[in-house]
Amino acid sequence: MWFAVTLFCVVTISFFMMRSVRGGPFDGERTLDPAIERNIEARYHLDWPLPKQYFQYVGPFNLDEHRAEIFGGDGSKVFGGVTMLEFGPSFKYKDFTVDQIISQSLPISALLGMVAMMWALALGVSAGIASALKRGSRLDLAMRLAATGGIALPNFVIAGFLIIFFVFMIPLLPVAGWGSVKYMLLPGFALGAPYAAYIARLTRTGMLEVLSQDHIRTAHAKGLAPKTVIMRHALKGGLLPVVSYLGPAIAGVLTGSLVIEKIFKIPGLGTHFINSALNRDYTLAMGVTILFTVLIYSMNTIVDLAYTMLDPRIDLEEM
Amino acid sequence: MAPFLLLAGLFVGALYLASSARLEPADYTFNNSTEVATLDPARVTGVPEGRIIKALFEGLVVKHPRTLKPMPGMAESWSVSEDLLTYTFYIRKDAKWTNGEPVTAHDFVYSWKRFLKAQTAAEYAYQLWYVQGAEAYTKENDENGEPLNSFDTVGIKANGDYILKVKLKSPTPFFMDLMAFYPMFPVNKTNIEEAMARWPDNNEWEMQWLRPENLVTNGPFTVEYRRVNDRIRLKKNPDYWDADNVAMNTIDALTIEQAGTALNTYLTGSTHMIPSVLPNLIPKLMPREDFEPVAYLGTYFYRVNTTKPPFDDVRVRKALAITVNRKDIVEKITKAGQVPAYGLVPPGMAGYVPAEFAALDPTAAKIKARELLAEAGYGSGGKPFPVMEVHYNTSEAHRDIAEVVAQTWRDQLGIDAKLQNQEWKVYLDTQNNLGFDVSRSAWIGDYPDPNTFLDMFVTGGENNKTGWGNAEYDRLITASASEADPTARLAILKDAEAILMDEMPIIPIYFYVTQNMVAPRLGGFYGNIQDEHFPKFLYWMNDEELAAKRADQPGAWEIVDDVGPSEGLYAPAWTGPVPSPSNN
Amino acid sequence: MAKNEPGHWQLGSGNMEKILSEVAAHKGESLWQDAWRRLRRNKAAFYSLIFLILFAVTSFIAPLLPIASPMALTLQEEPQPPSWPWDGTQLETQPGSQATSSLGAVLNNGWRHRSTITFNTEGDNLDTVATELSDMIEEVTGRTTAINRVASKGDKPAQLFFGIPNEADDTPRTDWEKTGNEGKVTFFGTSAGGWLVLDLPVDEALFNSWSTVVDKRKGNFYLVPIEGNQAGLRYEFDLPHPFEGGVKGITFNGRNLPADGKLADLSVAAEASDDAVDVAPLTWDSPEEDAAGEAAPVAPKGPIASLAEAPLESPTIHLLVQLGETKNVLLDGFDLRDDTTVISQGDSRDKVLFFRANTTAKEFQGTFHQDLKRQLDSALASLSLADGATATLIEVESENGYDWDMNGISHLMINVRGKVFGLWQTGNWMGTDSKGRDIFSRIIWGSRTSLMVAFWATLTSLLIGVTYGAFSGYKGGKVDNAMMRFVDILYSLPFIFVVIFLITLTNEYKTELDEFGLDREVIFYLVIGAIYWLTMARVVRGQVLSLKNAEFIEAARVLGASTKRILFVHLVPNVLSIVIVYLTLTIPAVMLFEAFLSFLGMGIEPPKVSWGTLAVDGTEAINPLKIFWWLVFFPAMAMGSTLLALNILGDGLRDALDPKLRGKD
Amino acid sequence: MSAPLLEVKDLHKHFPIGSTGFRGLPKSYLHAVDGVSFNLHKGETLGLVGESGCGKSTTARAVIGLHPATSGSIKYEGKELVGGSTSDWMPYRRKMQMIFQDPYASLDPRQTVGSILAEPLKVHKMGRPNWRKTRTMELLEAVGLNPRHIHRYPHEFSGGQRQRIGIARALALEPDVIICDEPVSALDVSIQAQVINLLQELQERFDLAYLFIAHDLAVVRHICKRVAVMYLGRIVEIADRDDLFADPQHPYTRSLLSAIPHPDPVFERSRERIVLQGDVPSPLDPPSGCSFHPRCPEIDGVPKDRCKTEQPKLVAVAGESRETSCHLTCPVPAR
Repeated sequence: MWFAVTLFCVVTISFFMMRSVRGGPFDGERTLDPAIERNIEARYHLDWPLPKQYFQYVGPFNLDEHRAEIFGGDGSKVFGGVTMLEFGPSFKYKDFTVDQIISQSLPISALLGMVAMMWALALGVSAGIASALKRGSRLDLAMRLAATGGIALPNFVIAGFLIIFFVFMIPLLPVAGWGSVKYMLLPGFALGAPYAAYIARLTRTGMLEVLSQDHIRTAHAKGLAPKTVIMRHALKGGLLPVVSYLGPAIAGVLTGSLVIEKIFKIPGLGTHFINSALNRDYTLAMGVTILFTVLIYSMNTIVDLAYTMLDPRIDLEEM
Repeated sequence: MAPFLLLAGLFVGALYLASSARLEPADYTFNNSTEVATLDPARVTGVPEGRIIKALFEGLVVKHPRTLKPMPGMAESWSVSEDLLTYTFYIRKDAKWTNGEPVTAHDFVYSWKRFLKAQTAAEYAYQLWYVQGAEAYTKENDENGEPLNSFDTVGIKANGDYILKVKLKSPTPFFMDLMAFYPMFPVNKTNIEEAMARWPDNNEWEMQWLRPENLVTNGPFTVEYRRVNDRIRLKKNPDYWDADNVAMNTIDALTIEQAGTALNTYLTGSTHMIPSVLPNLIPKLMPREDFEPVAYLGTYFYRVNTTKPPFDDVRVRKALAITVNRKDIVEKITKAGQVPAYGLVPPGMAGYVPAEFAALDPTAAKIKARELLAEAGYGSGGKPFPVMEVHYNTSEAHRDIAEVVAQTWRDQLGIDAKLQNQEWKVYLDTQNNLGFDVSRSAWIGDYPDPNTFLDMFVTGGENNKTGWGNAEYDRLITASASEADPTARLAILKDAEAILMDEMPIIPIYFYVTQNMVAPRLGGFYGNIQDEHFPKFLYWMNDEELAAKRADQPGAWEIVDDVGPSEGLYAPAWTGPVPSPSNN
Repeated sequence: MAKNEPGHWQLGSGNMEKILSEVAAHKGESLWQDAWRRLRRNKAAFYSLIFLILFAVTSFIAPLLPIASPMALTLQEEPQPPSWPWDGTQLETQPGSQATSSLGAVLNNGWRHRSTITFNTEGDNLDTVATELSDMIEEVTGRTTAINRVASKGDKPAQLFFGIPNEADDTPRTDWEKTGNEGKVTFFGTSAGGWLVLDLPVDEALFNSWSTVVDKRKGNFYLVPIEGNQAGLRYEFDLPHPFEGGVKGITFNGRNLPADGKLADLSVAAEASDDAVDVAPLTWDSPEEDAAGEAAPVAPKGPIASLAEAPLESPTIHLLVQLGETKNVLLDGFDLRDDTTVISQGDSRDKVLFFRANTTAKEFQGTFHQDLKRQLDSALASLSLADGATATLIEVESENGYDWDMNGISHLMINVRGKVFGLWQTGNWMGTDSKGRDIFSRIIWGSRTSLMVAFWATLTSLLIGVTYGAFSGYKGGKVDNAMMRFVDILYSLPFIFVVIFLITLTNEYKTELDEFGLDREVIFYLVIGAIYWLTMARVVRGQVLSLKNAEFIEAARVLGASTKRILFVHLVPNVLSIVIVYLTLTIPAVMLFEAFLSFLGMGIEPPKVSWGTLAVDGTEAINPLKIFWWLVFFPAMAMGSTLLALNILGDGLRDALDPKLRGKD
Repeated sequence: MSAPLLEVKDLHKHFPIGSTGFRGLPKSYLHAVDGVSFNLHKGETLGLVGESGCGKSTTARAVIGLHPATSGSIKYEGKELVGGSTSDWMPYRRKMQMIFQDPYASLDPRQTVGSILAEPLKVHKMGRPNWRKTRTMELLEAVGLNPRHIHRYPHEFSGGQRQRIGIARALALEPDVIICDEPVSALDVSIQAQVINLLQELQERFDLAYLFIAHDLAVVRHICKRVAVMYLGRIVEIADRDDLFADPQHPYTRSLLSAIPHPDPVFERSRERIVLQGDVPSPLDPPSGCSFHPRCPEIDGVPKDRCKTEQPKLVAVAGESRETSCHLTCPVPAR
């Protein structure tokens, strides 16, 4: 129920906000002849009053009585609207509907995101634990330096150096594109690096917090092996902040990979987030916004569930 | 641990899925810079779209890769009447659509009717308005958008299946260039009508007929595969009339927006042609044999808002215009050998002598400009010059030039010039609403004729965007359209340009050059003023030809790695003399 | 029982005062004192703190530092690597050398400049004095002034505002033309004193005069080699020779001749061009002219060839003259030494001051004022005023304007910089970008923007995010759900549209917002903050959820503590460690986000600079053909070291604030 | 007998599960406290015993207002508290205080002992800061801690000392009733005795009434005057300590008491112990009728229909100050 309300608010606010922003999808370097412009607008209903466009977009209504006469077809059904999961035709990529674009690029982004998150979790959690256990040691310092590097260096810089090193100096990996696993390693790493750094920091902090708590002392006192204490007791509590971070992080990885996608020329979703807005491709922008909302919402729900799993102090009923 | 295992499982599965479907590398891969808006020839405008459409469809003529002279395409031959008003095209009889239908004159009538009809919303429709009755056909519509005029009023007639007669409004010397221009390419009627019948709902046919599996083409290639923001894979069309002379079996058009990435792919050999490079690297690239900028039919200029004081004063505009140090800009910023512009029309139009204003050295320009400003009542003893904004859209190159220009005005004229950077669509909106003082602009010519630049600035023209208007100028542009004598016509256009440069609603900065990086072995790709490269002519040179080519080029040029098959891929027949059109 | 009456149970032994004083004596430290002590002992954190403070100070005093201009353009083909050795440069570096852009360039490109002369006079002499002063200025600057009288403004001392040139550049006339606003003089005065506001541009006339002088005097021209292989134009006047050095560049009929081309080239060119253009109808708009002669120094066409025998009646010849060793034209100018000559053309508009200056001046502004004061003083003293009245100069002040909206403190710092460092400035220790701007300077100036962004965004995310998240988590249930859904909604809105929307909105209400002191920059910062508090809220809420059922929170509730108290006394301090960590993570993210927005054209405008824009500029620096490493390395180092320090400090702070670690350092 | 200080009648506390219809779970309720009634008189100690999860702590939290009661009535000196707003509760916060089970979790780790103890005074705006400070130290002394330690943090104290701090905090407001939620169960046995003694000492000194929750019957026997036995959210038997321990009436009470080891090893060996079968049923889905019937040893595995269907009421046993709820042992309600 909350989800529907959230989605509705997002759709409504985004819709009207997009339309109120200056510039239109068909503005170009060359100004169009009025007769042509009128027809383009008619094709995409942009000549309608905004509320009518909104209802048409939300659907499922057919508010377009004359369309069939003009453009052919029987006009029985005009794009079904969001409620029918039809996001309409893209304004910019005229040969595709938004659904097609998303279904083409989402799996790619998901895969890339997964590679990135694997990198990030593997590097981040292990570095974080090591760093927390050897607190104050050189290892700790080195980890923290690396983590700071990961956060401070923009990922396009990291990507640039990776390319120079692994493509030009040691020709191991392909420079750009999408295909087999070896195409995913560099972009996955570059995309995951900042997240790895974040996760390392969060793990370290969480672990330190937990390690100083009494139940860990108790566990040690019970004579449990240090490894068991860490894996069974400390990790559970120590990863809480990481878990809460993972929700937005996964959504971010899926959708915020614009720069990496551009550098490695990956036909993913991230590009659409920015470009649809810049192109004023309203339908595509709405589509990715809705997708993002769903992602964020489901990720956060999963995080909440994971929270209760990891920390029994949180009552589900209170949430 | 369980979630981790689950994740790992998913991951492995996904990797497996991803590693399955893969494409073999194409014979020729190039960067098309951006995703194409559509494959429908009637509805495109952009250069990237043009690159694809030129491979998929073929118009009446194609252009010779080196000289850009029209060569037979769908038209085997053509003739022009004495009064230069009637063109007769003889369609070749061996041309076929990929669905097996022959290409006929009716296809052109159908396509052009569709093209001109306002409901198609062809942004380039005005390119065919040189044809009698065409403009009225597009513009005069009933309230439902249906044309008021019958298509019979338009001077496009099929005379039998294989003769197409086109009657023009007035002599149009560049009409044959237009015939090789991709929006004029024909589309298949059956293709569209079948789609309309199959997908009546949602007007889905508009997309469906362009799907790779449905699209019917008549050009040297067909679409094999398409993924948004990734690539278009083109496959050689075996039914193409000149298929024997098409070398490449597959072509990949990539959509790399990042110049750095494009360069990386080029340097690793995964692309063979990229259309732009990083400005910072141009000094490094200039000596290389694979980077050879040539003049391009485009002008980079600043629009001045002539409706807004103080820019309504021609002296102010002149003062601003003469102070800009174009030499510095082309040498230190754009760096690829761009030509400083003192007029609107780029050099290289046959027979046209551009009307330019006098270039002054910085000191002289400063003195002169200050005098002009003083005359206009600004500067010492006059009003203070208001704070002005230099408006540009987000892009590093534009920002660099704007910074230099603004600094010049600050230093030389004491004008407080600020920068105003806007995101592309907002920028266009600002420009259309004349919400700027001075705004960056550029114009790429559609055909090699001064008219493509000059008709922009007629009073109230859609692309004028300066608020400027001049009756004499309008008269000259109109007069040039009906002038049959080419020399006289160009003289008229020159007079018009002279008015423009006298009134200065625009400040020309430089003329473009092409910035293609082309694999040395790639044949059939010549730098030309329209940067026009028909894919049907492309081939790979074999070692001897490459060696011969290198022997010809200046010794100072750096030899670079020559990717591509060393045995070459077809030496084409068209390298001989250009077949001259029969001109009775 | 009265409501707030203290307890009436008899507890304890009753000698608590004594113990209290005893305890107070050995109380040790408060949490904060203790934290500070422990922070100080934690070397890494302490040094990080010092580093950050130093850095913030450096960023604040950027105008004071003798660094190159962050925005003066010196166009060059490629970015230049760091210059070694790392010594400073002086203003006198040869023109055209890419090594530096001078302080002069800083000033030329940014700072403008106005001075005020305050003086007092008695009797009805204000008019005389003002006229005299303006004449004086006219004389030394070659400017014409016009005085408008305006009604009195009371008995304040008279003030004379006028523009002055900054200092001499290697092209001496440029600075003269740079300054000032309008040739408008406003005069407020009474017999007892008043205001004289004289606001004049110090531009244009000099150059015009040059041409006029040359034109009218009709000196003899000939080409000579100057200093080895430099070609120049010498001329003879029947006036005292006003300058030494050489001709830097000449303009002949509006055509630039190469200023530093080799003589050989010129003569070759002269011989080669038999088809010399006839000089007769030499006008500005000569149609034969084009840029070709300028662009290609090896093949200059006619005019150069004809230069040697250029007829004297050639209408316009403009000379740009290099003043030898000139360092500070003004200083010498005001000294009015023997070798400085004023050439007067009779027409006041053409008054020109020619300088010959051999001294190397150290100061440019401070001394200038002193000198000016002295000059004006003596000018006033020499006036013969009616009724034995006197006119005394009170103060000469200078005021700077800057293209960046700089506040008074920055102006002050600029002035101090001039006094302390004179014309000295650092070299390009970190290289330059492709437009010749010093990376070092850009990093320092850029830190101002970036730190501001970080500060505002952090503040917003702290204030809103922590409060919102803690409240939502603590309240739980429906409230929490609704509040978190609101966050979700905000989080899901496409931020580009939000940003464009807000920017459009703020542009529309620009004037209204200005009244509240909110300019676009501040709004920009707030927009970023508004995006970043969302994550903070979620994180804090998650922590609070796990804390709120802890017994100590229940205990507080049993005591009747208010929600506010529970939130801020119990919950927030206990989530502080995670908040601090998140902040240290947010700051870099915010900085990069600023870069991203700038990249999309929604951020700060050039010539302002931020670390984000530096990072974006560095994107192209890494490529397989040539790595301009300094464009990436130094900005990344600056950012990295700052963030590392922030992280270490954050960790240290967290440890220091954790009572469990108390005494266990 | 004087009017009770605290009067709890038919207290219910239900926790909704899947309260918002969240993630499609059906809406259901956990009946943590299901009709609890008892009285507490001034100076008296009422013990509340039962297995973990039987609703003892929830009862305590409902009585003190931490979990607002779902229904029923809590009267303090005749004033109804259920349904009262925060400000309604405020005066009674000074009358009723609570000591928590876990001395490690009940003290804010980021506050000094001084500020922990001063907090109640501050919240209720009692006294001036200086007075508060000395009061804090007096409180520390009163619970047997060194008043010099007010600047220390909780983690610097041992468990027993921390619990003393918790007691001092409860005392700060000079309450009449203190609810002790298993105050010693987290402590070592040796410390337990000290804390119990301290509680008794304080009770005498300040005439406190304790609602003493424990699962350790020995402790209850030691400190309580009256004892209530809870099973699955209900009180099954409530009686004076001596009566209860001497002659438990409810089968559950009997089984509980039989678990107390006897100090005499001979007796201990021969003693009959009642071992309950099965687990405690889920409070989400309590058995019908008498909630104890599935485990009741008295009915020999053949539950009477009445036990299965009818919920027994808590009825006073004739002649005793005892109430019990069992169809078997108390078939005739005393009237």
